Formats: sequence, C-alpha cells, structure tokens
Amino acid sequence: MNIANRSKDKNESTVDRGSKETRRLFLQGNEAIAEGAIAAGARFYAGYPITPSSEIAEACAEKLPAVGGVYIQMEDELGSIAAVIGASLTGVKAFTATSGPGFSLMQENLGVAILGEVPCVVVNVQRSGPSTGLATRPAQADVMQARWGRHGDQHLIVLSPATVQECFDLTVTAFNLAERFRAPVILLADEIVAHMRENVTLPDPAQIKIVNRKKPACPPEEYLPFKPDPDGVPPLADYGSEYIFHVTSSMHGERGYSQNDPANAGAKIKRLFTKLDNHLDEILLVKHHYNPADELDLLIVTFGCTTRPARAAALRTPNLKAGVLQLVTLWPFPDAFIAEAAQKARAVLVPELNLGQVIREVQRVVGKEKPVFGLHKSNGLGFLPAEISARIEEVANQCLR
Amino acid sequence: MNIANRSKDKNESTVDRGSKETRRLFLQGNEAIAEGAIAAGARFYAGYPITPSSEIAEACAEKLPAVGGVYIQMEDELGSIAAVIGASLTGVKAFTATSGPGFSLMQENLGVAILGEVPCVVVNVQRSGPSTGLATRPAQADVMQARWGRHGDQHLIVLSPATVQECFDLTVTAFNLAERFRAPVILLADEIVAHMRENVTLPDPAQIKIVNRKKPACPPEEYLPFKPDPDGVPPLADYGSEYIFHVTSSMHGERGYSQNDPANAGAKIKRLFTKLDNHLDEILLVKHHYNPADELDLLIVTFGCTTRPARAAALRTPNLKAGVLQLVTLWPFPDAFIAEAAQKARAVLVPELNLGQVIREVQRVVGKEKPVFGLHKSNGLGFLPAEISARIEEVANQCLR
Amino acid sequence: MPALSWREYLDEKMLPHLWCPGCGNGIALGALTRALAELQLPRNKVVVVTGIGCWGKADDYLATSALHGTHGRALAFATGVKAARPELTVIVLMGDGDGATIGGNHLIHAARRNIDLTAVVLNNQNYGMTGGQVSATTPVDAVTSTTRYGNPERDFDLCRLVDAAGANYVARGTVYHVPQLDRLIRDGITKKGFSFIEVISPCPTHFGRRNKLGSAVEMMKALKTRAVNVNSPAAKTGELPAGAFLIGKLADRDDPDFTARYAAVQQKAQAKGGFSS
Amino acid sequence: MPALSWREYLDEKMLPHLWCPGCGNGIALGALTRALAELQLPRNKVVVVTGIGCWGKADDYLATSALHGTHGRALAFATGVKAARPELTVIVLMGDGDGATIGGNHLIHAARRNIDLTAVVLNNQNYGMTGGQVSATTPVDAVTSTTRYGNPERDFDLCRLVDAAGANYVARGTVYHVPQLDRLIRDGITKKGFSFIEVISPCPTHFGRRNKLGSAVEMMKALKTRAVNVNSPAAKTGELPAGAFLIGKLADRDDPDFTARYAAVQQKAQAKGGFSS
Amino acid sequence: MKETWQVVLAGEGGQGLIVAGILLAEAASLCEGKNAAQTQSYGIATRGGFTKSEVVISTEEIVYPGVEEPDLVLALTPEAYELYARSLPPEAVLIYDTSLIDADQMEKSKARTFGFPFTDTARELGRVGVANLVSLGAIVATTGIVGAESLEKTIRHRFSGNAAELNLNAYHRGLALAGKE
Amino acid sequence: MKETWQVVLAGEGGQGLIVAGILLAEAASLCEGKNAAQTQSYGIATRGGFTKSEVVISTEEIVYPGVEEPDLVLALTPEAYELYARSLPPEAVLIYDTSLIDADQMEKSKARTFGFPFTDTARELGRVGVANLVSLGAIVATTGIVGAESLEKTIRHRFSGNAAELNLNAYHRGLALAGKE
Amino acid sequence: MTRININPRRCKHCGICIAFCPKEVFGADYRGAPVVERAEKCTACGLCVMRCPDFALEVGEKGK
Amino acid sequence: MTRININPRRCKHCGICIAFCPKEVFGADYRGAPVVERAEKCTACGLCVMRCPDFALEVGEKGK
Ligand SMILES: Cc1ncc(C[n+]2csc(CCOP(=O)(O)OP(=O)(O)O)c2C)c(N)n1
Ligand SMILES: Cc1ncc(C[n+]2csc(CCOP(=O)(O)OP(=O)(O)O)c2C)c(N)n1
Ligand code: SF4
Ligand code: SF4
Ligand code: SF4
Ligand code: SF4
Ligand code: SF4
Ligand code: SF4
Ligand SMILES: [Mg+2]
Ligand SMILES: [Mg+2]
Repeated sequence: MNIANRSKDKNESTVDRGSKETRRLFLQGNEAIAEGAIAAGARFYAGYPITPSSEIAEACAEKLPAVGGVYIQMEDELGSIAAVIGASLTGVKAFTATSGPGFSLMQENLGVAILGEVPCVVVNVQRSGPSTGLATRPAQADVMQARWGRHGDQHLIVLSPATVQECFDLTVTAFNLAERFRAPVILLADEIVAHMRENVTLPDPAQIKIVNRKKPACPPEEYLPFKPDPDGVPPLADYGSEYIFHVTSSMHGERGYSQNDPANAGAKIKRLFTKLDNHLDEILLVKHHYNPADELDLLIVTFGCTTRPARAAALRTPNLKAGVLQLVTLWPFPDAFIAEAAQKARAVLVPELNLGQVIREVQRVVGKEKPVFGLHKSNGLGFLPAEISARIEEVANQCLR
Repeated sequence: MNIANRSKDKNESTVDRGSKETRRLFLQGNEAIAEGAIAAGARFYAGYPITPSSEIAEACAEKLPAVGGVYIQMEDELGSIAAVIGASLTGVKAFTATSGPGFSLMQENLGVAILGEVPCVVVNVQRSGPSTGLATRPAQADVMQARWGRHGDQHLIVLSPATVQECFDLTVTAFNLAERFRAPVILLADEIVAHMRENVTLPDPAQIKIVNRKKPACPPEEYLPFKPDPDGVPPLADYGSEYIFHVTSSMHGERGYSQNDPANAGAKIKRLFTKLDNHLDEILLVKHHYNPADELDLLIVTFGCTTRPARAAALRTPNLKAGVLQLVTLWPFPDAFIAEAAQKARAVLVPELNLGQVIREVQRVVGKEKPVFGLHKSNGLGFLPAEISARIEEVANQCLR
Repeated sequence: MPALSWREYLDEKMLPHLWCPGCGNGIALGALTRALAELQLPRNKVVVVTGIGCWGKADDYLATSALHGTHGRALAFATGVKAARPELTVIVLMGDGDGATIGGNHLIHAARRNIDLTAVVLNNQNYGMTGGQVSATTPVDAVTSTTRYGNPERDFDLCRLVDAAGANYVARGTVYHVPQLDRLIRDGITKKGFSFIEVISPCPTHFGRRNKLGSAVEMMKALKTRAVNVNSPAAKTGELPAGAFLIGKLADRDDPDFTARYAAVQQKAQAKGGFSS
Repeated sequence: MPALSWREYLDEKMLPHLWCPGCGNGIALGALTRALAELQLPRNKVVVVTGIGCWGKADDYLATSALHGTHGRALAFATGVKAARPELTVIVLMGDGDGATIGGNHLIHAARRNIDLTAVVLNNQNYGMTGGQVSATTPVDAVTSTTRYGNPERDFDLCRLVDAAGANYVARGTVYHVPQLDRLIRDGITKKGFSFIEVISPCPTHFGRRNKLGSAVEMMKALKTRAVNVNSPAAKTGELPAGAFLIGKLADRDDPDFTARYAAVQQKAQAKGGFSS
Repeated sequence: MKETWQVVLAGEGGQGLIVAGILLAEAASLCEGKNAAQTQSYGIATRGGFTKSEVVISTEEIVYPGVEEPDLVLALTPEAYELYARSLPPEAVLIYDTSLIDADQMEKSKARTFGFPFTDTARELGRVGVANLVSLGAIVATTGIVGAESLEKTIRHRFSGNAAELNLNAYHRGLALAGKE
Repeated sequence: MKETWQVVLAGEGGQGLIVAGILLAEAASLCEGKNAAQTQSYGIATRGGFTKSEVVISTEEIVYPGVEEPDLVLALTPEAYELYARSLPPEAVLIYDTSLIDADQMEKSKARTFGFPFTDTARELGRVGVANLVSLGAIVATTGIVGAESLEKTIRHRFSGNAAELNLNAYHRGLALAGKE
Repeated sequence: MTRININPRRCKHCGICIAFCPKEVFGADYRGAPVVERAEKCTACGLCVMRCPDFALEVGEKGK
Repeated sequence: MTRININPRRCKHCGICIAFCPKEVFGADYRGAPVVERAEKCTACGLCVMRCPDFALEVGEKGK
C-alpha cells in the first residue's frame, strides 16, 4: 500500500490524471466533488459519514484505492480532520467532507491546519440546523461559522458552489488554493447542490490547472518550515523526505519549534492573515450574472443554492433592472466586488437560507448609503424563484418606484 | 448524595444562600466566577481542566460538594457541556468553564442547549490562539466564535467582564438570563481578568436578585415543553417531577417530539431569535464610562480586558474629549447603544486583543458616516494604556484636528 | 395505582414507527418496555437518553421522559442527568456507531466511572441511518457502502472492552432471544453501577442486503444459530466455532457506583464546613 | 553512514527542558531515544506525534520530524501520517490525560484498527501541565487539585483496556526500570500493528506533593517496590499485593495490520479497474 | 420539439422514482446532448409518505434546476394524482398508474391524461419494483420527451446482467402499453 | 500618605513573588479598606526565567490594574534588579536582595535604594522559600505601604499551623532588617 | 381459542411472526402479510408478540 | 577510572543519580546537587545516565 505517484518536483504534478479527454457525465453534486478532488490530485480522504455529505465518502471509498489512494473512515470528525492534516504533511493532497454537526466538531483541529499551515480541503455540505435540526434538509447557515467557528485569530478561504459543474470546478480550485497558500480551504456546499444531479463536463485532465505546494529547495539543514518566501507562504517539505521538520499547534518560530516571544507571535499571526489578504486577486471569485458595466436598479447578492432561483427571478423583472452577483468566494469576504457593484445599483437584496449572515457583511461593506434588504428563510426548504420575485416586488415598491 | 435545596416553587429560590451579610474579599477573577455561580444557585459543574480557566473547576470541586452540589470532571469538553445540559434538565442550575480549545469542542452541543432551550452557563476564559497558540496568554479573539461558532441558525447571549467584581456580578446575571430565557449564556472572560486579583464585594445573598426558570403550572398531561408563553419562553419542568417530557436536538414541535414540518421549523427557529431580540431591554448591558449626554471627540468602544487600559488612556487626553463605552453584553450586539453613542461622537475607536472582530460589527452599525478606527493586537500581551493613548493620538491627528 | 402494562411505556400514537420492515430495533424497544413494566418503574422517574441513528430514534416511541442528544454523546448527557438526580432511572439507547464508534470514549469512561446508567447498545454492524457505512462493529472483510472491497478493519468485542473498562454489569443478547433479552435489560436496570447490554440485531436494509445475508427472517435465523449461551456447555469449553458469539451475562460485579462514592465526597466536604474563601 | 548515538535523536540545543526536577518525563524521553538508536532509524523516517501536556512537550527536544497536535488527538494525526505513508515509523507520545482521558476513543480505535503506530503513554496519574487535576488514571481516593476530598472515580487499567480493544502489542514499564523500558519501546516499534507502551512515571510536583508521596527519589523507590515483572513467579500466581502492578509485555500478537489489509483493498480496487463513473 | 420540459415523478418511497428521474435525465443529457437536472424531495413526514423526483430537460441553460410549473407529471399514488391533477394546465401531460389509482374517483384534470397499469404490468414481470421502468416506457412513448433508443441505451449503461434484462423488459412493456412497439 | 502605590515584585519562578503580592494586596484591601489589584506575568520563555507580580494599591478606584510606572520595586534576582534600576525615578523605592545581587557590580539607580540579605535570612530560618516573607517585612518597614499589623493579620489569616509560624517569623525578621521592631 | 390480532396499519410484512411461531399458527398472503391460519394451535406463548418489530400483534392480551 | 560528567546547566538536583547509583558514586552538595565522590567505584553501568531526567550526566561515553 502506498500513495501512488507522489509528486516529486515542486509545483509539478505527476499524478496519473486518468483518461485523456473531456468527459460529459451526469453527476450528483457530491459525486462531482469527489471527482473534482481526485482530478485535483487528492489521494487521501479521512472522514465520518453524515447526511447530506455521505456520498462523497462513498465515492472516495470506491475510487481512491483504485488510483492508489487511501480512504479511511475515522472514529469521528475530530479524528477525521486530524488524519487529513497528518496525511497532508506527508505530501499527499488530503481532504474530508462533512455536514453541520461534524463541521462543528472539526473546528478545533481546523485551527491546527491554519496555524500549522497545512494545505487541505474540508467540504461542509450545509444542512438545516440548529443542532441535529432537520438533518436531510438544506440551509446556508454555516457561512459565519466557516469563518469564525474556531477560537483565536485565524483566517481562511471559503468557496461555495451553485451548480454541479461548480462542485467539480471549485473542488479543484479549493485544492489549488490550499496548496498555493499552504492553508485549509473550505468548500461550503449545501444539501441542494450536493444532492442535485446535472450534466457536467470534466475537462481533459491534462487541461486542468493543478497547483502543488512549494517544496523547499535549500539543503535539509537549512530548511525552516515556517520561514515565508516573499509571497508570505513558506515552502513545505514532506514527512519522510530528506527534510526533517516540526509542525505544532502551539505558537512557534520559523523552525517550527514552540516559541513564546510576543514579537514572533504577533508577526506570525499577522502573516496568517496577510498571506491571504495580500493575494485577494488570486482568491476572490465572483460571478456577475449581468453585464457588470450596467447600472442596476437592484443588485442581488447570492451564493450557493440561492443563486439559481435568484437568477430566475432576476430574469423575470420586466420593469426593473436586477442583476445577480454570485459570491463564489465567501471568505475572505469580497468587499471590493460588492462595493463596486453596489455603487452602480440603487438598492441591494441579499436572499439567503438563514436568518441573516451574509447580509451583515454586505451591510458593513455597503454602509448606509444604499438600502440593503434581506430575504431570510430557515425552515428546511430552498427558495423558489417566485419567493424571490415577491421580495423583489416588495423592495421595488418600497424604494425603487 | 443529592442536589441540595432544589427550588420547589417557580421563580423562587430556596437555595441556601450561606452567610447573611455583605462580604469583602480579595479574589481572583476565576474564583469570583465560581463564587458568582454558587451565589446564583448553581449546584452542578461538569468540566475539563484547561488553562486559564482551571481555577474555576478547582474552586467548584472544593465548594460545590460542601453546599450539596456536584462537581464532575468529564472525559472531555464534548461531554462536559452534554452533562451540564442533562443536569440542567433535572432542574439544577448547571455550568461549565473552559478556554478556546475546549470552547471549540463545545460548539456542537451548545447547539443542543439552544435548540432544546436548556438554561445553562458556559464560561470561556479566552486565551491566545489560534489553536494551542500561547496557552497562558490573554486574547479576545473568540468574540465572533461565541456568536457564530456552531452550525445552523442560532442566537445566544454573551456577557464579558472587565473587573473581578464584574466576574462575580455577571456570572449571577448570566445564570439569571439563562433561566429567564431558557437558553445558554456565555460568559466571555479573558486570561487577564480571570487571573487578576482584586477586592470584590459579595452582596448579602438575600439581596442578590436570583431568577429561576419558569416551571409549568398546568396538569402534567397538558404540558407542552416547547409551547411558548406570550413572552416567547416556554416553561420548563424538571426530569423526575410529575411532568414527563422529551427534549431533542432534532427539530421538534411543541410536544418536544421530532417533527419535520417546515412551518413548524420556521416558526421555532425564528422564535429562538425573537425570544431574545424582543427583550433586548433585559439583555443589553453597557457601561458608559463618561456622561452619555456629552458630545465626544472620540468614542472608544471596549469590552473585557480592553476596557481598563482604554479608560486610563481616555482620562489622559487633555486636548480631546474621549469616552469609553464598555460593551458588557456582546451578543446580541448592542447596536442601538453604539449607534446612539456614535451619533454624539466625531470618530470611533475600537481597541481589541484580536485582529478585528468587534470592529466589524461597529462598522456595520455606524456605517460610513463616522470614521471607525481599530487598534488590534494579537501577540499574547494585553494593552497598556500608553498603547491606546498612542493610537488616540494617531486618530486625532488623522481626523480630529 | 394499577400496574402499568409494557405497552403503556410506549407512545403508541407515534406508531407505526419509521424503522424498516424486519428491522430489529422494534424488537429491542419491546424488550426495553417489558423490562420497565416488570420493574413497574413510574414513567416520570425514567429518563431515556438516546443518540443519533436509527436506534437512537427510539425515544420518539417512548412515553417516559427523554433526551435525544447528539451523535455519540448520549452517555455524557445521561451522566449529567444521573449525577444531578441520582434517584432517576436513566437508560441510554445507542447504536453501535453512536455508542461505540464516535461515542467510544464516553462508553469506556462511563464504565470506569461506574455511574449507575443502563446502556443498551444496539449492534447492527453498520450505520443504518446514514445508509449503511462501516462501523467499529462491522466484521473484517464485510461489505458496506464505504467498504466496497471488504472492511480492512476489525470489529470490537464490545462486551470485552466495556468489561475491561470496569463496568459492574456486562451482557449480550439478541433480538431473536427475546425473553432472555427482557431479563438482561431488567437486570441491567436493577444493577447499581454501569450496566451495558449489547443487543445483536439485523439491519436487513443495509448490512443484510450488501452482505447477501437474506431477508430479515434469514438474519434472525442466523442469530439463532450463531449465538451461544454463556451458561451452555459449549461456552464453557472455551473455543467457539467461527461466527459464534456468547450471549448472557458476561460480567457481574458490585463495586460501589459513582453515586455512592460521590455521596462520600459530599459528606467529607460538608464536614470540612462549607465555604472557605 | 556512521551509527547514530541516542543523543543524536535529541535536539540538545533545546535543553535544559522545561520539566520539573525529578519528573520522569526526561527518563522516558531518554528511553525512547535509546530505542531509536538501537534500531538505527534514520531521523527523517521517524515522525513523532505528540499530544498536549507535559509529556506532550517531548517533541521540542527531538531531532526527528514531529507533529504536535491537539489535546487528545495525537493518535488521529498519527493515523493520517501512517495511512498516507506506511514506510514511516510513527511514534505517538501522550500523557494519561491526553492519551486515555480525552483521547480514549482514538486509543481504542487505533488498537482495533491495528494500525502500525507505537504509542507511548506516560502515566503520571494526573494532569501535570494544567496543575495536577484528576485523570482517568488517578487511583480512587487519591487527592488532586480537583479531587480535594479524594477521587470518587476509579482508574483505568490501560493495558487491559487496550488489549481488549485489539492491539498487537501491549506493555507496561516504569521510569525506574529503564533498561527494560528501552527494550519495551524498541520491541513496540519493531512490532507491526498497534503497539502500546504504558510508562508509569512520577509527577512529584503535583501528584506526589498532593498525595504526600515524598520527593522524586521517594517516588522512584515506590516504582521499584510496586512493580512486579510479568515473568516473575509472583506474577504467575495471579493475585498481586495491593498497590502492585505488572510490568513487561502483556500482549503480543501478530494480526495483520491496517497497512497490510488496506494494501489488499487497493489491489482489489485496482483489479476492478479504476474509475467507474 | 419542446425546448424545456419540467417533469415531476411523484409517488411514495420505494417506488424507484429517483432512479427513473435519473434515467430520464441521463438519456436527455448524455445521449441527446441536452441539459438536464434532477432533484428530489422526500415527504415532510420522516416515515414513508410522499416522494417526488423532478427532472428539468432543456436545450438551453437550466437556470433554476427545480420544477416550477410541471408540463409532465407521473403519478404513482392517489395522493400524487390528487396533488397535481387539479393544478395542471391543459397543455400539460398527466400519466398515472391505473393499477393503484382509480381516476374515476378523483377530480378530473384539465391536462392531457393517460392511465396505464404500471404496477400490474410490473407484477406480471415478476417484480413490482420495476413499475418505474414500465412508466418510463409509457412516458417516452406518450411524449417523446427523449428518444426511445436514448433511454434504452441509458438503461443498458446503468444496469448489467439480470437487472438490465428485467429493466429493459419493463421499459419495453411500457413503450408497448403506450402504443410504441 | 501616598494615594496610589504601583508595586513590582520581580525575580524568578519559585521565589514566592505571587504569594507576596497577594499578601500585600490583601493587607491593603481587606485590612485597610483600600482598593488593591494584583496581577502577574511569567517570563516570555516557557521554562524558568523572569517572573513578576504586580500590585496596585489605591484609595481611589483602580482604573488600570497593572503597573505602568512603579514606585516600589522588589528585586530578587540580578536580572530583575538590572531591569528596573535604570528606569526608576528618584522618588521611587528599590529594594533588593543582597544575598543574590551584588549591587556594586550593577548600574546605580536614581531611586531610593535599599539592600537586605533576604535569602540569607531565610536560609537562617531553615527555608530559603520564605525569603518572600522576609522581603515583605522589609518593604513594610521601609515604605509603610501598609501597616505592619495589617500584613501580620493577613499572614495569620492565610496560613495556619507550622506554616503560619514560619512565615510570621520571616516577616518579623524582615521588619527587623529594615529597622522596625 | 386464543385471540390473535394483527394490526394491518402497523404490520410491515417482515414475516418474522410467520417464520418463528413454534406452532406455525401463521400463513402468509400474497404480499407476505401474516394471516392467522391455525389459531387453534396457539399456546399464547407470546413469542410472536415479542418478536414483532412493529408492535402489530396482540395475543389474547386484551384486558390483561 | 571512568570519567563522569555532570552538566550543571542541566542538572536540577533531583537526587536520582545519588539515590540509585548501585555503587554510591555520588554525594550531594548543600543544594542537593550531585558530586562525584567515589569515581573509582563506578562500573560504567550507565544506570545514572539512563535515569537522569535531565540529560545532565555522561559516563565515559565521550567519543563513543
Ligand atoms: C457529529 C455527527 N456525525 C455524524 C452524524 C451522522 N450520523 C447520524 S446517525 C449516524 C450513524 C448511525 O449508526 P448507528 O449509531 O450504528 O445507529 P443505527 O442507525 O445503525 O441504529 C451517523 C454517522 C451526526 N448526526 N453527527
Ligand atoms: C481541548 C483541550 N482541553 C484541555 C486542554 C488543557 N490541557 C492541556 S494539557 C492537559 C492535561 C495534561 O495531562 P496529561 O495528558 O496527563 O499530560 P501530563 O501533563 O500529565 O504529562 C490539559 C487538560 C487543552 N489543551 N485542550
Ligand atoms: S436502515 Fe437498518 S437499522 Fe435503520 S431502520 Fe432500516 S433496517 Fe433498521
Ligand atoms: S508538572 Fe509533573 S509531569 Fe509536569 S513537568 Fe512537573 S513533575 Fe513533570
Ligand atoms: S412480525 Fe409483525 S410486522 Fe412482521 S409480519 Fe408479523 S405482524 Fe407483520
Ligand atoms: S403466541 Fe406463540 S403460539 Fe401463539 S401465535 Fe404467537 S408465537 Fe405462535
Ligand atoms: S555508571 Fe553506574 S556505577 Fe557509574 S556512577 Fe553511574 S550508576 Fe553509578
Ligand atoms: S539525576 Fe540528573 S538532574 Fe538529577 S541530580 Fe543527578 S544529574 Fe542532577
Ligand atoms: Mg448501527
Ligand atoms: Mg499525566
């Protein structure tokens, strides 16, 4: 047993990418995530089943060993993310998938990945809470948790798919960003997109852009696993390679041994932020489902499963120019994109399957110059276009006519 | 063995309140929290030790059995909060204390307390993260986590003490609010206030306002444990009393049995919010460390350990009128108080021992009309007054002169 | 008060239940209610604490008080109930995933603590509720939705584990051997200290189907042939045939339970004289 | 390559370490490095995974690769390292709180999974790092900072527990019996499958002081008198005197480990022929 | 040909409606190059109860993947029939199982309504469980929503051995029921 | 009398500086009705190293509970001495342990400086560990920061039996060293 | 003769009562549902009641 | 005669080497720190090195 085709040269993938042509498939969102992960080079999955993410585990259990990878079902989610971190440090791209309750359990160890700068991907297929709640129903109520769920200062990247195609594409992106920034990346899906089936196009594997973590080039004695390159990201060696190194959940210096010096700690924690915030151009993804040059009556800010009913509704506003701005990257929050789009709009509407999360951020960004309206729903059902249309109508009556 | 003096009549405490006079003591913050809990009627503590909160456990291990209560050290924090919930449902006031890593582990089951509407108190003595971080050092970086740390839509109350006296007082308040609203309450302390020692005045126990949960008055067959009174809060019986009832982490109807109906779910989740938001007058506590009628040059918004160096700095701004608004209640966020205070100020400064949490909320509330400045520090050290003075000086130069 | 029949411990208006045809959960639930009825425990003095899973749904059908916690944590919730109010009878219903996989730590610690709970772990060798994934009680090489090529891990001998952790009472039964199961649960409830009853039960929908074990009836028959009573001559010889397992009481001790020991702590503390700040 | 001395597995520039005078941790660390040296394992092929606690700080003094995880989760981190890269030697250092209290679930599952890790649990009967609170290995009635009136809970027999959970190798040593401890660790490392070594060790600062066990020297003497070698005639008779415990190899089996079994899974999957969507 | 189809397959758990929806969508998307989306929802009660599988098929981009106004409904239980019969417009198609639904007892639908004995036919084939495939045959024959060969190919691709045989058989019986073949 | 005292007790782990700080603060707050705050910090290195205990005593509200500009420093190690000697203003008081610190080797402080053999005195008493109590005596005698009886009462309250005896003894030796008693 | 009640709203046709009644009291209908065919042989042992996973059976218990 | 080195920067005066050297090679100074008093009796058994918790001892190991 071994992880096949470990990449040997830095930044270059030698993973066997399977068939050599574009494939058109009809897949469930969860299956597309598993396919995306394997296409991105993931060869390790540790997880614990939970509805509505279990199909990702099941697909990995079937497919990973076939490509020389490993599927391991851990005793719980605390252990799943821990095993993913351990595996990633051996140089293998590793991930896990879960849903709300499991995601809550992963918070502590997500902090290890952040502080230890361990690339990995965590898929959270959101379901309806709070607590066990309506376990088979959709929601989008873990947006704030994804960003703030763990103790201490930390920062991370969160992406959110709205179509099965995006499930595949963004999983690849998630791995690429994780490797690029030596950081965990959350793919924040939801029950709707995860259980929906659609036709997807899997690109010729040779055409898929794959990013691999930077490996050290220095002699082993000189390697400092937490000394950043000018881009803020330190190269990461593999356990078992000629490089010997320490990773710790405690505050540490560049050598990776624990260290209490405040100046070091302050600089380290700040770098965890700046290594992302200085590269927002590589991280922030939005989709304008309208011509961004246009002036709008109403800007509708969406993400994940809210996007498509909102787009359908926007297309049905004859007396009103409404445009949907889909936040693909949820965190770091795409302040600039929203500010710019809001500038060109008379009002903003944020529909979300929760009682108010992204709207708080939009309000922060937009300020009080433009009215920001919400449409919040938290009863275990998704939005119908008609519900969004009705809210658009209300907003229009209130301030656009 | 039994929990002594279980309160028998609703809303009336028959707990033996010990000595009958005001006592002046010199206590550590953590000790004051334990004293406050016992004074509030807490008779059950389940926890798992962690720096810098362990003294609370140690005090409870010593004192609770002496007053007929129970201290149990659980195998982990997941179990600690679970045991607290189980104990509370027998009618005993119960609590736990922890710090960052343990608080992260409690997130999943905090959701049970929220959805199951189980009164209890969780003390989180913040320390410097992320992850294990600088385990013995102060920070204030769990503010957002306290509100958003768990999956699904949920809402809860968070209080934050700045003095040892407040450690005592707010612990009592935390229990009172928990009982009043049948909800978990977080006491968000920090290493500085928890390990600091000061003289405190413990009021004559007979003078301490004690709130006990509403008990049902109806015949046992008619009891619906999740049917709210007009104030949004359903009465709660004790396990073992003549009332038989179910509590579940799944979505449920008024009977407490699991239920999937969207209308029910929507109403229930919304009520979890409104039962707090409709009573902000009882929940929101702030302290104006200036005359609130005054116009200010600079409003300094603080909480917890930032308050005192900020107050010291504010007193030293001869050419500038600066006032400190201390947020005692952090969640629900005291929007109205801040908006009102900001109205009367030319600029706002938010110093916090993190890289930017409360400031986001202040920005949301204040909008862009008034400039909002931050002072963020995350290196394991607290603020000195001089650091805050220096920032005031910068702000003054930038926009107040 | 007239005697309560076992059906009065059921909330019959919630029936039919959601379990699949032939699922052993309903049989185990019946055994529990008969044990309660035999002891004539007042329904308001019984708190049933459940985890998350098919078996964990049992509280929906019970007319006692109940607490349906989170996956794996039922014993910890129950520990709080019992420690705070020792006069209650606290019964904890958990699946094998719930009670022994994610919840294994609470299981061994409850046994070590010897807290007076009665844990009934329904072992159907997989995760029923989430679609039949592998569990810590799935035998090696068995097929589940996450072990398509056969399980590379071995299963726990749960009774041995809980015995090693210190429980006062450890027993195994099956949903085929119902009269015995009733008794095993009843005795577990009466026993002071931690009682553990493992109930071997078929999940025809997932584990049965994927491992080609036939219908529910077939799976019940297999329980009949595989189980060996611990008091039988075959059991005494030591070596059991492949696939066989022991049923009956496997450990029975009388160590003081947590309640008793904590009472002593309270006594000492009170003797020392209350507040000391 | 010249042979590595045991001191070369230490990062000597990190010394003196932070452990208290007379703490057994340093002795156990020495034993580990001597075991590594005896096996002449290349330092870059060894990953030491530690938990949080005094003993969990051991990685700070080691010149191998290391991963210092969170409290209680070391075995889970280690499982990821080993499952992804089976050719590495993965050694897991945990305190009794870390490894058996909060981390008990990973312990029993690692044993059940029989994954080829070597766990060295240093049992000092309390939580050293946080100030001497009660642990799952604190004996009943012992005094700690959270059991002022005596511990109302019993301690685990960790070796028995891990044996019942299925580990291939289970051993107990003490920091007094160092030459034996070196060997026990060495054999654990060589053994395929899950190896568990419990090291009984004094925490004079907390456990010793609170229980009036005297100085570190006193506590070492107690180890000498209380430990009974499993191969000694006294051990064979069965009943041990009060306070005595067995040292030596307590279980030694050769079940296939997770690596071997998962290799078979990969083979089957590859035979079935890769992608099937 | 219709640009967009919004299809609801409604009945109860265990009738194979999800698989039917997937087959239909796969036939459209993989064999005919259209866009297709399949979604499902279970009843609001946990146990048993109403289940539906929704399929949208379009030559255009599918913006909203759920069904808003169905133009084809398959009803396999009286509840499902009742739920849709009333609301369907005249140009929509309603296909139902005469083995389980006594349409005379029900409100008449404005939609073009076709009844076939799906379950009885499946029972004849020896497995009640293939009523879903029989229905698919009838749907294809009645509406031409996808080509008959497309669906046949899809079935062959998804099943193998005995299951393929049985399902194809059922499918052909369905086609025949509705007059194709 | 001074309204506010900012006191630093500095040295290394194990010297009992935290307890000394608490005793001083308790004497002020519980016996003399003043406000007092005690805080501590450990060295930036995990092991051993610098420790300090800070006490603020005031007749007014203590706004900031830490020491900003100490007016009384106890130094029990050369490092602690060096850290403060330089920066203290002339009106401040610096008290140090001549058993451990060779002040002649160090920079001279502008503050009013007093050296006493705390550790040697403690050793004479049979326990090096009570140097902290000896220092407290000297501090009280030198500065009058709290009344000598207040601190004595505090010691009696906090310790009992042999420990009380030993600590009181040490405290009195400290008072004597600095000329009181 | 013992009264044996089968609650059809609860019975899920699992066949357990049919297979394990020591007296073979039950037969099956075409759906596999139990039918009391030999009520006279019933000894009221109660095993079918105990083994029915769906609480669908009652055997001469009424009023007991 | 075996060379026995005590590293004073590391030694924490725990007394273990003194108590358990089978040949009683060590004595203690006033602080409890070990002092090599009977080096000639040392058999280089290494026990003190192995039992020193602080890696403060070396016994004739240099260059080995
Ligand atoms: C923290 C968490 N992880 C995962 C789940 C999903 N989940 C629900 S039930 C279950 C397993 C059920 O298996 P078992 O405990 O054996 O009970 P059964 O359904 O077989 O009776 C899982 C994994 C969850 N609810 N919470
Ligand atoms: C989740 C979590 N809970 C609690 C702690 C605090 N903590 C750190 S070490 C420790 C216990 C240490 O005891 P043990 O594992 O026995 O190691 P020792 O210090 O005795 O070597 C605890 C409770 C933590 N770091 N993380
Ligand atoms: S899935 Fe299995 S365990 Fe769950 S109800 Fe069905 S048969 Fe029973
Ligand atoms: S506290 Fe105990 S375990 Fe920790 S270093 Fe000190 S003696 Fe060792
Ligand atoms: S055992 Fe019960 S559910 Fe099964 S067939 Fe008989 S009556 Fe029906
Ligand atoms: S009571 Fe016994 S004999 Fe009668 S039908 Fe049931 S199982 Fe058969
Ligand atoms: S090597 Fe052996 S004999 Fe020599 S000093 Fe050390 S313990 Fe004593
Ligand atoms: S054993 Fe080591 S630390 Fe202890 S006294 Fe001897 S040399 Fe010093
Ligand atoms: Mg199960
Ligand atoms: Mg320990």
